[in-house]
Amino acid sequence: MEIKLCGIKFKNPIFLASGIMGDNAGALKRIAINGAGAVTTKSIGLKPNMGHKNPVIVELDEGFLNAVGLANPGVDNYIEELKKIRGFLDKIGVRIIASIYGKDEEEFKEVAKKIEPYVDMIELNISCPHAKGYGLEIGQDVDLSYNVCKSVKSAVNIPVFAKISPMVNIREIAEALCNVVDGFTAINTVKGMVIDINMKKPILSNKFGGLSGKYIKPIGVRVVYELYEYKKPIIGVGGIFNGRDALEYFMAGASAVQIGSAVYFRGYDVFNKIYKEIKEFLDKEGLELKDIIGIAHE
Amino acid sequence: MEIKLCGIKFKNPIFLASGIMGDNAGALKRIAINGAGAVTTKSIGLKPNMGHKNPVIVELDEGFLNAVGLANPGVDNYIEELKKIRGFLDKIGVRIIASIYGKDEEEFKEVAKKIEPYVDMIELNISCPHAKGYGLEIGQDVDLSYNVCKSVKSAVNIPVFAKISPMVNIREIAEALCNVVDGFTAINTVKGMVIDINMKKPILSNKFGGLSGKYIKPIGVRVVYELYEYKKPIIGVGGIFNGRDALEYFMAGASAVQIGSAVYFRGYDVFNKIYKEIKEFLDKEGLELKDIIGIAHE
Amino acid sequence: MYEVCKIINIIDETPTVKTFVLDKSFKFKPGQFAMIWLPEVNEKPFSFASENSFTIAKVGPFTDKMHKLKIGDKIAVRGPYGSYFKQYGEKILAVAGGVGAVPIVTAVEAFNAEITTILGARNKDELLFIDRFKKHSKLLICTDDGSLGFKGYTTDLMEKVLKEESFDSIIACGPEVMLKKVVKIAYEHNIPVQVSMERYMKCGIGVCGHCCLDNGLCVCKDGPVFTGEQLRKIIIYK
Amino acid sequence: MYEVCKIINIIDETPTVKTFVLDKSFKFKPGQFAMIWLPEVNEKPFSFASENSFTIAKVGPFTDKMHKLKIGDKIAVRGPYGSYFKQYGEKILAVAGGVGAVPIVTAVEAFNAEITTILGARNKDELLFIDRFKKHSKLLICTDDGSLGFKGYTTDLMEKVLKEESFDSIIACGPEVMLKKVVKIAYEHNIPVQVSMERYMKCGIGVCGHCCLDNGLCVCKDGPVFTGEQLRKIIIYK
Repeated sequence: MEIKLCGIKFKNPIFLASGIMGDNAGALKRIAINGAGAVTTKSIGLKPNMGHKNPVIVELDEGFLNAVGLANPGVDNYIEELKKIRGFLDKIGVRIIASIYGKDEEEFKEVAKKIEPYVDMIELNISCPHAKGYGLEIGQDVDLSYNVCKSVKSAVNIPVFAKISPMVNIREIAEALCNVVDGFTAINTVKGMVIDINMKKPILSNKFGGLSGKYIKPIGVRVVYELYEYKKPIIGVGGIFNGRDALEYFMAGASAVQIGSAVYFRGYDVFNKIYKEIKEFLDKEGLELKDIIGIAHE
Repeated sequence: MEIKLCGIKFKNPIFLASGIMGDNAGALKRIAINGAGAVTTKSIGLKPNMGHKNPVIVELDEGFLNAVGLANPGVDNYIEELKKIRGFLDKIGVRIIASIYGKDEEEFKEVAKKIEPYVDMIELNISCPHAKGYGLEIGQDVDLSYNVCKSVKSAVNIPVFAKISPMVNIREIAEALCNVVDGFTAINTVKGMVIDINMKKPILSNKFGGLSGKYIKPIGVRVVYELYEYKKPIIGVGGIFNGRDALEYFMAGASAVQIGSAVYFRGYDVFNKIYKEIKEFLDKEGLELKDIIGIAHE
Repeated sequence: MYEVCKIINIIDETPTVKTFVLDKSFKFKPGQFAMIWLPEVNEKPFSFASENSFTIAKVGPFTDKMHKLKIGDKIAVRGPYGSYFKQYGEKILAVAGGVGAVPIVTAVEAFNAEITTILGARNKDELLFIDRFKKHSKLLICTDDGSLGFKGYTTDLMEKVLKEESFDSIIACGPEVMLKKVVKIAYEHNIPVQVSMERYMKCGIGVCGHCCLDNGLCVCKDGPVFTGEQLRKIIIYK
Repeated sequence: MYEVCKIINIIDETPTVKTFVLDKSFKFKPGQFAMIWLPEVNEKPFSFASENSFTIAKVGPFTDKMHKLKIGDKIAVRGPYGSYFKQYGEKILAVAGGVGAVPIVTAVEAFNAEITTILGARNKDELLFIDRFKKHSKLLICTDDGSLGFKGYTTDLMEKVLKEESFDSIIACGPEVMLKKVVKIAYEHNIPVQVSMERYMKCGIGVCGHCCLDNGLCVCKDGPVFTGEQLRKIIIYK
């Protein structure tokens, strides 16, 4: 199931999503040896960021609500983490996608330029729903999103994907960005809230957070289906727990998928499991992965 | 648990949501005798509407994806249905909320004026995500939404609530509407898609549909929490399956709740069940309903 | 949710009715139905004709498409749904009109009882499942044009039979006018009756309320098989 | 998800350590922890001190707030989480430094074995659970300032003890420098060892990766109790 995205080979199309086990070298390495075709870093910014206070996550039956608030050690420190594992990941053929964020195009560009030598692709986080002044606050502004993408794209030579929120007008943002980015990652989490009825308070210290897991799969499939008409490669993400979920995303138009919450619900080896489930389906149908990408549009 | 909304008494705050068992008099009556404080009609338009072809609904583990497409017999025929049960519902103290839709302010107004004598409240559907030219296509346009609300409000003397989509900028729409409507209902379903991987097609004939049920509860609670600051009564709806879910909505700021998907998952008597669950919690805590409305904001 | 099935055989039952045999079996109870989805066409409810077949009359655009399917084609099926025929007593009268024979034949085959079947159709070419009925019951045939058996409606023959013989219970499926009459006759003879109703269905699972009867019962979920008790008020005193 | 608990008793263990007794019990295993949430303050991991109590040292803003709570106040608890101390062998050496005594005392109480406990603290006032340790083990005390028992670190006393006596396994909890030394000493004596680690945790359930060690193990999910085998590579050869 080897694939090529923007000229880059991936040993398989099942990647780690940003925000899960991406805090440091040890975590990324563990995912890499569990069969992921690529690992995506936590979203990295210019300076170290403490993020929000705890609680930053609410466990739900089949997903999470989280508001980590873009906590990260800053690009310079994170590069030290990447240096520890870059060689090993190269050796076992696992690609690294850097998720990055910034407050404006300048900050995005600076982070992108710094991190470029250590990664294979860049994913622009213009869709995180729980960080003031970042993420979705940029993604909701089509012009600002365009400027960020254009500025990063002009600064680096590796592929640049924009990560899209399901809470924006997909047509508007896709039309604006499709001529400037190399592809889309969809979707980021959906803004939500969980209240503890005994404490009578929102659980997250940030009150609002991003909903992930099984809850958002139909939303993600819909966004990928909508994005497919813009003829750019798409990485599908949102509630993929098993091979069937991944296949829905492929048929909607995704060329690869990212796994997040399911790492918790099915274990760190979820990548191998999903790989096997997809392969079984394709073998049974006598099809190859490329045959089904976007097939639901026919 | 009697409540008052805009001067109207309801015997309890647990209502039927629009779109479930609201197609005709028989269905509404069945819900009424199962303990609902009010029943909300299917969304009614000026003319009969066949809606979309089947499949119009996808059963999910804990919710639905539906694209009925505003199917309804038209306001004149529907009034005949209401006449059959109005007297009985009055006698057992169950209120009727008319959900209505139209293509513009004129159509909304006409439907509202016709149906006003047969109902207690009007809910404006400016949020249905699966009908071309209606619903969310109006709700995404703040000016058009404002005109619709203003025009209906000026034409009728009963309370008018606007039903809000979670897919719009809540601050924008709430600021525009809060001085013209009597309250908000939140949320409508979230636009999604389910693909049958064996058939390799979206299941719904309309391809896209509205996601309901447990999946969207954290999104609904979030929107109610955001709307609460505009100081209008709110009817909370979206994934309320049990008393705990309802309590989250009350604490986020809802004065009443509507039940949709749970009618299927817990049976037609879900209204009585949820009533009992809320009451048990309040009794245990020594509180009344009014004490907890919006308490998560404190 | 859907079971995607391959058509492995197609049987021409009558000039307007075909049976589609599938490669997958469903554990259904007699009278239950499934929703059959043809992508880009529509989705409609059909009674099971056996654990792996549906018998379908050509009556509109959807069934036209069904009749054009070939062996090897795929359909998507969800179900079984709905209520079913229960065996009340040892001696049962089954009344089947037109394609109403489909759920009835499955009940006749499933019951462990002495059964008399009244099978009616417009003419002899449209009679369904004669062999299956004969194998499991005493079969009385009637046709509107008298081309085979008794000339007249199933309900006419039913009244005649009930004058001569008594039954513990009655089951019936057919056009709605026939069913109303069956319920009325059964009531007059004080015999418990179950009938399978038909309605245009949208969700098929009791959610949308589209197929609700005036008493609030959903044909898709509370039905399609109702007892005379459930229907008498709305059918007879309406 | 959270269990909201009322504080029914508060015990001053030392000048800087309090035990909070709750109205609810948790089925924990020795060494497991829970996340304690104080709304509008923060949420932090704490080892269970018993099925219904947590023993907490005042070390920062969150524990300051905890220490200000009164009987009748409520806290929200989620857990138990993480790995736990397993009993290897019949003769066990337990090494507890400072508030590291909390998970160790629950293991000493839970094990069915001959146990020697080395309990250390800065000075005699900071020694925890002397009675509980005495009741279930042979207790050896040491203090940094010599105000009670052996003068010196727990690991100094540990080396002394191991010269005179042999053990089937070792368990330990305390400051990280102490733990590293415990693992090293155990390795030199070829004795299996388990230690409970501490890290700043965010999610507490192995998702965010924040508390991952260099080998990819999460302190919150794979730990907090690790075997010497799991740690030796990153602790000793780092």
